[in-house]
Parts: sequence; C-alpha cells; structure tokens
Amino acid sequence: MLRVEKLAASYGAIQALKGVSLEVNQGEIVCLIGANGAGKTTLLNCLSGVHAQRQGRLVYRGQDISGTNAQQRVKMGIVQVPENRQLFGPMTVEENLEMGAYLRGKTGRVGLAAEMEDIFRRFPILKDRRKQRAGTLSGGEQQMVAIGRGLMANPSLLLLDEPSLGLAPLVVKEIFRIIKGLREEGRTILLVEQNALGALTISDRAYVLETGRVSLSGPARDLMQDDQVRRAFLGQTVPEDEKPRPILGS
Amino acid sequence: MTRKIATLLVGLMVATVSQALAADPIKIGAFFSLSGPAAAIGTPTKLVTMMAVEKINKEGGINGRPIELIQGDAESEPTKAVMVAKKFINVDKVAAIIGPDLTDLGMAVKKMVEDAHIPTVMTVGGDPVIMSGGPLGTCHWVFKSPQRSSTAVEKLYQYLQKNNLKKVALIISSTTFGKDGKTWLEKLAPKYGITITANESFGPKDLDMTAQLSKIAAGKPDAIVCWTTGPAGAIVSRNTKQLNIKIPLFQCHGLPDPKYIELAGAASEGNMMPATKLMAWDQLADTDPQKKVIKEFVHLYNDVYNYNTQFPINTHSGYAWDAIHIVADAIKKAGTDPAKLRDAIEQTKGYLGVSGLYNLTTEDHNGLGQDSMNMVRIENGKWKLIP
Amino acid sequence: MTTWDQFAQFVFSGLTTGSIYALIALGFCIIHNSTGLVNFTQVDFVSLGGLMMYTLFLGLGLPLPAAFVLGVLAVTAVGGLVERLTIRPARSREITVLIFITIGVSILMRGLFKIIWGKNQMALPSFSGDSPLIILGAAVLPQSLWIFVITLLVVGLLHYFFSRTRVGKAMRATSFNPRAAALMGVDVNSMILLSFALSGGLGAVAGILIVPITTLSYDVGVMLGLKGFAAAILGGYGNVVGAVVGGLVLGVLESIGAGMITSTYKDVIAFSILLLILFFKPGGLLGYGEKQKV
Amino acid sequence: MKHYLGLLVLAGVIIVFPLSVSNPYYLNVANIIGLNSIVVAGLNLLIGYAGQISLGHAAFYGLGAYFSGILTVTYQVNPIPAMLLAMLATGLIALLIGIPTLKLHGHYLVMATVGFNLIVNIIILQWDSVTGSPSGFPGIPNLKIGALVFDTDQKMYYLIWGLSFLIIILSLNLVRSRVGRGLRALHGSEPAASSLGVQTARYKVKVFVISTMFASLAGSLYAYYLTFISPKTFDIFFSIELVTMVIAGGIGNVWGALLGTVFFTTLPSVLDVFDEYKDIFYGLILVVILIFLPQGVLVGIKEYFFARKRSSDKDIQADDGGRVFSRGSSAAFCPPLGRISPDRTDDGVILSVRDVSINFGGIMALAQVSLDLFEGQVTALIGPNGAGKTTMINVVSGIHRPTEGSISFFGQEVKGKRSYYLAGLGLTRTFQNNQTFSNMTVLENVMVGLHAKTGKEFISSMFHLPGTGREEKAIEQRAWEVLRFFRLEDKGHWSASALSFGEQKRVEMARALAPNPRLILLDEPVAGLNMTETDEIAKLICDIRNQGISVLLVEHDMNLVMGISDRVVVLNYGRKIAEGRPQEIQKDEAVLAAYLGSVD
Repeated sequence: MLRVEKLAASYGAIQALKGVSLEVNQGEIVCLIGANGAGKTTLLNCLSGVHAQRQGRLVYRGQDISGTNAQQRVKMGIVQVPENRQLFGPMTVEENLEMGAYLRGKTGRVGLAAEMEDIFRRFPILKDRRKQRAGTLSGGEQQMVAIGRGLMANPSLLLLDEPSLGLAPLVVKEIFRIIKGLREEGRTILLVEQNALGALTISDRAYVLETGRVSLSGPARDLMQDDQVRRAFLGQTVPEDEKPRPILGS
Repeated sequence: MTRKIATLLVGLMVATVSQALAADPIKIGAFFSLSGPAAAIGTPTKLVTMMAVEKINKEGGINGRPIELIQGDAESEPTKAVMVAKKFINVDKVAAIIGPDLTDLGMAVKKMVEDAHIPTVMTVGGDPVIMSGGPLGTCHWVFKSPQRSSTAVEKLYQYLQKNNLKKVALIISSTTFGKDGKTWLEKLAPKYGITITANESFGPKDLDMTAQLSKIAAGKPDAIVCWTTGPAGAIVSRNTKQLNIKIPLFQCHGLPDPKYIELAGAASEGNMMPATKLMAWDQLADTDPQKKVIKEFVHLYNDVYNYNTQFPINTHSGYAWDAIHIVADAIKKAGTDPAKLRDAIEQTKGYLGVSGLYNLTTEDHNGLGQDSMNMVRIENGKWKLIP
Repeated sequence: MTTWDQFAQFVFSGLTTGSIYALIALGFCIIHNSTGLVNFTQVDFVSLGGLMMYTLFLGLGLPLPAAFVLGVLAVTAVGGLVERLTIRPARSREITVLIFITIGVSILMRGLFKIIWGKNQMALPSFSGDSPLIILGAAVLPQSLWIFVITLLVVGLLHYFFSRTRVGKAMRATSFNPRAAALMGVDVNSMILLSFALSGGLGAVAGILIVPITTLSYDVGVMLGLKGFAAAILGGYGNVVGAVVGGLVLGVLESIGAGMITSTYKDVIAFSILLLILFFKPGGLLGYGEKQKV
Repeated sequence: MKHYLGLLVLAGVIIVFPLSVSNPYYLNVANIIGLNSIVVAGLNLLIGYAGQISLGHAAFYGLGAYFSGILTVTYQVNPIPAMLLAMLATGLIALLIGIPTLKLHGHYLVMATVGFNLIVNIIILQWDSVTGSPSGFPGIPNLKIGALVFDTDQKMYYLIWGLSFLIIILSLNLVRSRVGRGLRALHGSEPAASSLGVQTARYKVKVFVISTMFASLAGSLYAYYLTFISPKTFDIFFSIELVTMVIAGGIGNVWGALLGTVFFTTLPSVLDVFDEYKDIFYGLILVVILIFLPQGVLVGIKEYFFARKRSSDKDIQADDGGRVFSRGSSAAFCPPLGRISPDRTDDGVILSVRDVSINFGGIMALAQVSLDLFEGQVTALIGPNGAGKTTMINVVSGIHRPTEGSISFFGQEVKGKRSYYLAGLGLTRTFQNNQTFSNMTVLENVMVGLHAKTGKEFISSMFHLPGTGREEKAIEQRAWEVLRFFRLEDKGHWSASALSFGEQKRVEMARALAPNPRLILLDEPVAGLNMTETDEIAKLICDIRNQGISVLLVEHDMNLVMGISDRVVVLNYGRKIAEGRPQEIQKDEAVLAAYLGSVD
C-alpha cells in the first residue's frame, strides 16, 4: 500500500533521515520503534507532507506522491495522529473532532452526526465530554480525542505517533486495544512507538530505526525476542568481567 | 491628473515666454507643508503661490525680470522646515522666502532667516514669529501676511460686547494655533468686559467633544468660543447641536471655509466667526476698494486654474497671494539687495490685497487692521456678512 | 443638565468611540492570532473603508446599503492583497521585520489614498439624520445607535463564524496549533490570507461607521488605529473578547476622563491607566495574552 | 581589526566632508543625520543586542531637548552642565519606566513605549507654563564652551559628528566587550545567557537606560543647534522612523545602523522630486528593502557583492537500511579517575536535591524526588520520554522554582536562585535543543562562558577603562585554551551558525566548561549526533570528569550512559524508580518495564 524508498530528510542542521526504506501492506499494523532522536517523527511528517523530504520516493497505492502537499495526502487517506496529541486545546472535544473532517467539507453536528456517533461509540467517555475544552481532559482522554480526530478524516492509512506517550500503564493498554480494533476494521496502521514491547505485541511487522537508519526489520514476533531491540533502548550490556570502577556503595 | 499636466504646460509656456522676455530671473523660495498632517493647508497655499507668480510673470515680471519660484516641502515638521530654509538660503540663494504655513515651523526657521538676513513673509497664523524680545529673539527680517490672532480676537470680542454676551466658555484645540488663540482670548477679555467661565480643550484628531461641551453647557455661559483649525471645529459644532445646546457658538478666523459647512452640515447653521472679506466678498459694498482685487483673485482661482474643485476658496486662500505681491512690489521699488528689500517691505503702505489693506511699520510686521475682517454667520449653508 | 445626565452623556459618547476601537482591535487580534504580527495597515483599512464609502455613496450614488457592502468587500480584498503581495513573499519570518513591512505598506497606502482622494477633508452624511435621541438624559446621535447595532451584529457574526462554521473553526484551530491544523488538511497559508482579508473588512466597517461623525480624510484611521491597538493590548492581545472589552473600556475611560477630570490631559489619563494595567497585569485585562501563543 | 579600518574610514569621511562641501545646507543635512545617528546607535544597542523594541525613543530625544532648553533658558544653567543634567534626568526616568516595562514581552513592550511617547508628547504640549510659548520653546542659546560658541553649521558639524564618532566607538567597545557579548548572548538565547552568568533582566534595563541617555544627548544638541524646539518633532512617528533606520540598516550592526540613518534621513529630501508621489516611493522602498534584504541594506549589499556559498552542496548519502545490524556506538569506558578519589561518599556530596516536587498546570512533573551528586562523578539521569529529566535539570539550574523541597549546592541552599547566580557558584549547563549563540563566533560563544568569572561592567567596557583590556585578553586566552581542549581552535573565528550540528554541541559544552565549573549539567549532549561524534563527546565527558568536574548527564543514548556513568538515576512519571551502578540498572525489573513496556 505504501512504499518508502531511500527517504532522506534533515531537520535544521541535523540530518534526521539518512535513506530510509520501508513498506506497509494493506491491512497491516507496522510498527516503527527506536529511541529518541532516531528520526521516527520526522519520517511520519514526511509521509504527511508537512516536512520536506530531500531525497527518495514515496509510493502510495502504486502512485508516486512525493510531490503532493499535506492537504492532498489527507484527501488520499493518509492521516496522522501526531505525537503529544496536538489537540486544539481551547476548542471543545466536538470541535476538535470536526476539524478531523475538515477536508470532507461537512460541518456541524448535523452533517457529521453519523461519524461523530461512531467516534462516541468507540470512546463513550468522550460523549460526556463533548462540550468540554479539549485542553482540560486527562492525558488518556486527550489521546482518544486525537485518535478520534484522525478517524474523522476516514483514513485508509493511519499514522500514529507515540500514542502511549505519557499515559498511565492501564490507559496504554486501552489505547493498544483500540489500535488493534482499528486493524480488525480493515484499516492500515503505521505505528511509531517507544514502548517497544507493547507495540510489538499488537503489530504484524516492525522496523527498528537507529539514528536515521533502519537497523533491523522483520515480523514483530521475531523482533520481540531479539536482543538487538533491547540494545537499541538500554544500550550495550556493560561486561561484568571487566572490573568496573569502584562505585559508590559497592 | 490632466489638470496637473495642464498647469505644468502653462507653467512651462510661461517660463519660456519669460525667458525670452529677460534672462536673470529673481529667485523666491516658497515652502509649505505639502505632506504630513497639515498637507491640506499647505498644498492650496502652494497652488496660490504658483498662480500669483505666473500672473506677475505674464504681466512682464518685476522690472522686466521674471520670478523663479523654488518650491519646498516642509512636511509639517520643524526640523524639515529648517532644512528646506537652509537650502533656499545657501543652495538656491533666493532673494526672499515665502512661508512656511505653520506657527511652529515659522518659529523654527525664524532665527535662521534673521541671522542670514533674508526677507521672509510667512503665512502662519500665530503671532510669535513677528514678535521680538526675550526668547523670541529679534524680528527684523520676518513678516507675516495673515491677520494676527489678536486682531481676530478683538474683532470677535467687539461683536460679543456689542451684543452683551459677557460670560464666555472657551473650547480650544491643543495645537499651537489653538494655544495662541487662547493666550489672546484670555489677555484681551478684561478689555471688553468679558469673563471666561470655562476653559476646555481637545485634541486635533479627537472624534467626540460632547464630554467637554456638556460640562460647558452646565455652566450656562452666554457664548461658546471654539478656537481651532481643521475638522475638529466641525465636530464641536455638530456636538453642540447633538446636545441641543442653544448657546451661540463662535468659531475662530481659522475656520471660515466652505469645507466647514460641508463637514458640520446643518449644525453649522447660525455659527458665527471672524473672517477675511474673501468669505463673503460678493456681499461687500461696491464701494469697498478690496472688492475688485478679490474678484480678480476669485476669477483666476476658480475659473482659470480650477483649484476650487479640490480646495474651495476659504479665508486663508489669499495669504500667499498677498505675501508674493508684497515681496514683488518691494522688489520693484528696491531691487533684490536684502537690506533694501527688507526696508521696502517694511515700508509697504496701502497695498490692497485679497486679505485686506496692508500698512506695515517697523512695529507691525503684519500690517492688517481690524477693518480687514468681518464677522460672518452661516445662514442656509451660505456665508453671510453680519453688518 | 444634571450630573447624572452628564455622566450618561459621557458613557454614551465613550461607548460610541469605544465600539469603533473594539472593531479595530478585533482586526489587530485576528491577524495576531494567525501570524503573531502587529499589522499596521489596519489603520489604513479604516481610512480606506471611509474613502470607498465616499466614492461609492457620494461619488457613484449607490444606495447606502449597497455602498456599505461593496465598500467593506473592497477593503476585504485589499486586506488579502496586502498579505499576498508583501507578507507572503517576505524572505524573513522575523516578526520585527514583518511588522516594519506593514509599516512600509501603510505609508505606501496612505500615499496612494492621498493621490486618489486628495488631501482635503470630506464629509459623509449620517445613515439616518442628525437629530439626537434622548436616552437616559443623554443626547445620542442616531449614528451612534447604528454604531452600537452594527458593532453588535459584527461581533455576533464573528462569533458565529468562529464557533459555527467550518472555515471559522479551521482559523481558530490554526491559531491554536498550526502544525496540527496542517495535519488535518487545513491550508495554513489560506488561513493567514483570510485573516488579513477579515481584518480588512473589520477595519472598513469601523471606518464607514465612524466617518459620518468624525469627517473623513485620507489618514483618518491613524489616530483611531492607534487607539484600537491600545484597546487590543488593554484587553489582552489576541483575545477576541478582550478586544471588545478593551475597546469599550478605553472609550469610556477617555470620555469620563475628559468630562470629569480634565479634557487637557484626557489621553494622558487613558494611556497612564493602560500602562499601569500592563505593569500590574502584563497580559491585559482578560489576557492569557502571550502565553496562549507559545 | 575590521572595526579599526571602519573607524578610520569614518573619521576620514567626517573630517574631509566639510572641507569639500562648505555649503551650510549640506552641513545642515549632515548635522541632522549626525543627531539621528546618535539616537540610532543607542536604539541599535537596545534592539540589536538586547532584543527589545522601543517605539518611544523620540520621547527621550524630546526629554533631552526640553530639559536642556528649560534649564538653560528658564534657570540660566550653562549648556554643558544642563546637557549632563538632562542626560541624568532622562536616564532616571528611563530607569523608572524600564524596570516594569522591560518585564513585558513583544507587542506589550511596543505598546508601553508608544503609550509613554504619547504621554510625554501631550505633557510637553499642554504644560505651556514650563515648556514654553504655545508654539514651541524659542530662544535657546547656542552651545558655548568657554569662548567657543557653536553658532555655525560647521562648528556644530564637528561637535555633533565628534560626539557621534565617540558614541560609535563606545558602542563598538561595548559590543566587543564582556558586556556586549552578554547582551548578544541574551538576544541569542535568554536561558542560555542566564545559565552562563549573564544577569539578563538587569542588562536589559541598563541598555535601555544607556540608549535613552544617548537619545537625550542628541536631543540636547538638537535644542542648542536649532535654538528652537516644538513638540511635533518628538512624536511617535519619529520614533517609528528611528526604528526603521535600525531595522532597514541592519539590526545589531553598528555600521548598518549608521548606513540606515544616512539613507532614511536623506531619503525624504531626495524623494522631493517625486512631489506628490513621494510617500508612495518612500513606502515602496522600505517594503522592498525589508522583503528582499531582511537583514538590512548593509548585509544585503555585502551578500550581493560577496555572494556566499550556500550550504546546498552538502549532499546526503543515502545508504541502504536493511538488515544490517549496527555496531552501536563504541563509547570508550572511562579510564580510571584522576586526582579525585571516587571512594568518598557523604562528604563528597556537592549537590543535594531533597524531596523536590513541581507541577505545571496540575500535572506533577516531579514528585518528591531526592538526588545526590558526588564530587568528581558522572551521574546519569535517565527515563522514558516525559519522565521529568529535563524538568529536573531545569530545577537544578534555576530555570524552574520547585513547588516544594530543597536544593543545596556545596551546602548552600540554592532553591529558587536564578541561573546567573548559580553560574557564579560554579554550576553551568548545556541545553537539549542547541542554544549556541548563532549571532556570534565560536570564540565569542566560549568567551560568554567566562561571564560569571569576570567583572567588567558597562562603564568600564564602553570607555575601555584601565584593566578592561587585560581582563579581555585573559578571557580570550582562556577561551582559546578551552577551544583547543575541544579541538575547535581552527574554527574559533567562524560564525557559530556555520558549524555542523555536532560541532555546535561541542561549542556549547566548551562554553559551559570555560569557567571551570564545579558541576556541569549536560542535557542530551549527543542527541542527533552520529557515532563518531558521539564517541568524541563520550571521551570529552570522561576528560571533564578527570579534571575533577562533576557531571549530571541526561541522555537517551544508553551506550553512552552505561559506558561512562559512575551512577545512574532512573525517573519515570516524575518519580525516582531506581538508582545504582549501570550494571545494576540494566537488570532492574522496574527499569526494564518502564523502558520496554509490558508484554501482557
């Protein structure tokens, strides 16, 4: 469905992506893991057309979309749920959701009634909060609004950037359950996560991104066992035999 | 635009004719506020200057020499006025200067022209430019063609005295012009048995003076005197009507202008003010010797140059005309030697100008008396002489 | 006139000019929210509104409502043009530089107005006569009533636009979080263009409404605009409700200061209070001010 | 060097001009330019170096003029003392206005200065018993020094341009001094400047006061030159014109500002030929300059003639990702410690954080966290995103004040102390997002680092008083030393913005290290760096520690963290969840869960 070929991009003076290639197939959850600064968010922003790519090709449904802008990508069904929610804080939950459907030209509760109801069916808690300012919600609720807002655009490819970020473990579990549900509805998802094990559990395939390069990829289940993943997060194991320096209290 | 080109062409033609007539033109510098807040006063003044010079040149110039007018923009700003005057004196080496048009600009260049010994006839409203002593310095080389503020005040007070209006409330614009008027209004009040019961002020760009006027009305004066130029006067007039204040409103000699009636609308009905004879010249007695001069001026202004389409004739229109003619007459008598020219200007006697009969003396560098003004009243949207 | 009547007079006068300040302040706010700029051409939108009205109503003899609508639309278009021709092509995104571009455009526009409409004062008739109505002992011009009604209407429409319409909500969303708005498919550039156009329209309404009271000249908006800017700051820059409140408060403050304390120093009083408010409440009266836009 | 050449040329032009052009009119124009240039020089310091815009400087210009005028005419004070008194009074007023005003930001500051300008204008206009006759204040005598009366354009020319020249020198002195670097640093990044010991708030007020005193001086000269003053000269439109000169000339560039002054003072007279169309051309020229040369005419001209190579030739090497297992960064393990014995425990505590909590808008960013840092150790602070690491660094470095708890540094309670104060105590830091001062050279960046260690202030700097040069030399010497340590010496004179990202990170570390602090806080020093650069930084951190400087390190690169830290503290959701040696941390269940998430 989506093929990324040798994508390169820089962020100010930093070359954030140094030739990344990956593929997402119809109906998959593909997860992209890696430590901070690996370039995951930059990659998603390139896909959404809000960050300029410097080299490489993006092929979506067999079509080169490298030259299209953000609006066109949303119209094609590539929709991003950004990191840190990025809600319109002073606007109500309902208005935030409406903004998701911005390009579909409908407006108000009447025009979007069915879609809105669908979101509220998924996230019942939001129905009670519909008139509340989004900025006043809890982190988990905000994430639900963010996902709901993305869904309002009726995406075929949903890009999720760190949906579990800053959420309590129970809420994280709930979010992952929702993501799994979305796949079962037939939506394709590219998931960027730091919570590697959680993400791998629900994904079909995964890529590990390290300093702007894909360092590892494969079926999610295999990667879960791989020591390499652990290393990407917690670093090389300090050898026990090499007598370490005297450390406080030891 | 076409009018502009036409004027330019006429100017060019005149220039060629006069060149053929005689070489060696007499340079006169003229600078007014062509931009900035006072542009609406400065621009018509400039136009009149050009008109006067063209007329003189067409009639053969001064003793066969044409006048070359050097123009400058004082930008309604003292520093710029000084720069232009310096240019006139040092670069263009003019024989005399006409302008500037605002009192503070006049004050800014006063010392310079006094030091440089250049005869200068200003078209400013305020009197300090032709006063001397103390901080005001000397006044040897500077003249002005518009009436003194005191002349206008006396004309007004005479009328009030005659009509037994004794308690007067003042509402004055916080500009140099307004403040100058205020000084004389306060100084001359006792002489005419008048008491000032209120003293309010407003900014020249203010939108609304009802606050000040309701305060004034509460004091129940016999008359309200407003001293300002520009649109603020019209707003005072309108606010007076809005508040249904029946006390007669007097404006100053800065406002007689068809624009005033246009801006104040029906509210201007019955407003009175001192004005030059230009405002209701057609009502002058045929015996008035000024009538003929004014008639010619109005003809040129309205019919030949069509200036009235943008700037209809108002009480100020003649000042630049008179300034040019006073200088031209003096050059005719004394030539362009600065000292002689100055003396000749100072000795101007009986010049019959658009703005009045000028009789200058060493003490009076203006030369206009109260007879140069009339009280006028607005009736049915027309200026009417009050006999 | 009793003291009470006088007081009522001051308040009504203050509300009249205050409404105009509010409309201008709203224009400043909308552009600030979309770009972070102080747009000095707001001043000229006000003048241009009055000037267009003069040409359309007195010059071409259109009926008043038509002239009003056409005048506002014309200035709206000019507002958009200003953004398109000067702000968008600017090579720098530095706020200071952009603000001084608007200052340059403002000088340029005033120069053009001067050529087209001349330097002289002009007058426009009031919408419906000049016979004052007596309300609570104060003499109020019918034009003031028009000003109240239309200001209310405009504020109401704006409220409707921003809270009910798709594009209005997108504009708000863009001001709160341009990046997220872009991700939703909102064209941020168009929103900025729209904010300039909208501010142009608001300035024009203010100009058209006030000119029958103040008289008209090519630079009539300068002083009004400055007060409108002060009003926006007073209310909390960028806060739409604050702009309206700030405008009304500033208008009434001026009028009461002039009437009850001293007309000589009325602007000193108004601006001193403004400064004091800023010193003790740096975000303005209702301001989340700066913080909101970080 | 460049400046000496510039000054020489300027001096030459100033001297030669009146010899070649004797016409008083041109001298008059030059004098007005000179007066404006004095105001603009001050304004340029304020806008370009302190980053504060004032639209009220015409008012200070006016205050100078009126104070001098009134003192001389009404109170018979001699012009010279009158001028000095006027400067003093203006400075005092500016101080009173500046303290509350400079707390305001952005448009609020602009409005406050506009408001001040309007108020001063109205007072001058209305208070006619003091400010002179209704149409201005006439009769001011010419300036007199002994028998020398400045009564001609030429004499005034030498005086005005002499002073303007002096003020340009003072500005250049200031700009190139410790204070000037502090100011530019504060313009570049306020928190970074503060973290290096620059008293940002105080500096802003001081520059503001100095700039108003320059304006006052120019105003006094104006009064004695024209011998007449009136309120219109000092309105906000003139303030706007003055700022235009700074911006269109080139913000923060003394020569640019001078060029802007010459250009925009003469422009209206030049445009007189366009008659009625003058304003249109003026506006058009301003707009075009700002659209196409946003850095001002001077820089614009320079760039046009010396078209610089753009960085577009930096190519990107796109290589295949694929299943290549990366080597990971091979951070060298720290060699044994130097002179500080690592065995010391309690008595080696240099910074002690006790039960610190802080919340932002209801969210607990840190909850009851305690933390000890030991002398000569590298302590790493790790945790998943949003764990509160940066908040902790900000609390320790004085950017945030904790809601509760205490922090002591070498036994002194420092909770709530500002960054600049902590810098003085020997605590410096780097920042997560690069905060190099991109408006300065590499050397200057490092020299700012020595701010807290040195003491020459405004007056010494401007007048180059004895000792200033010596201090300056010492600062530079030390800065070169540090640069050598960081192997940046060959790029000392480069603009910091021209460096690669990795080099900028090193500059930031060098800067924080220059004053030889006792503790340095490093916030993600290798984020965004490649492996070679990371290795380099790792070695540097070890070297730093080996010099006895303690390090608090926040970092995501676990190879680095585990490789060089003596101790690791782990935060999650604002709480401390583990603490210990790297090996222990890597096996800690709570840490693993925090990082890798839970499987079920």
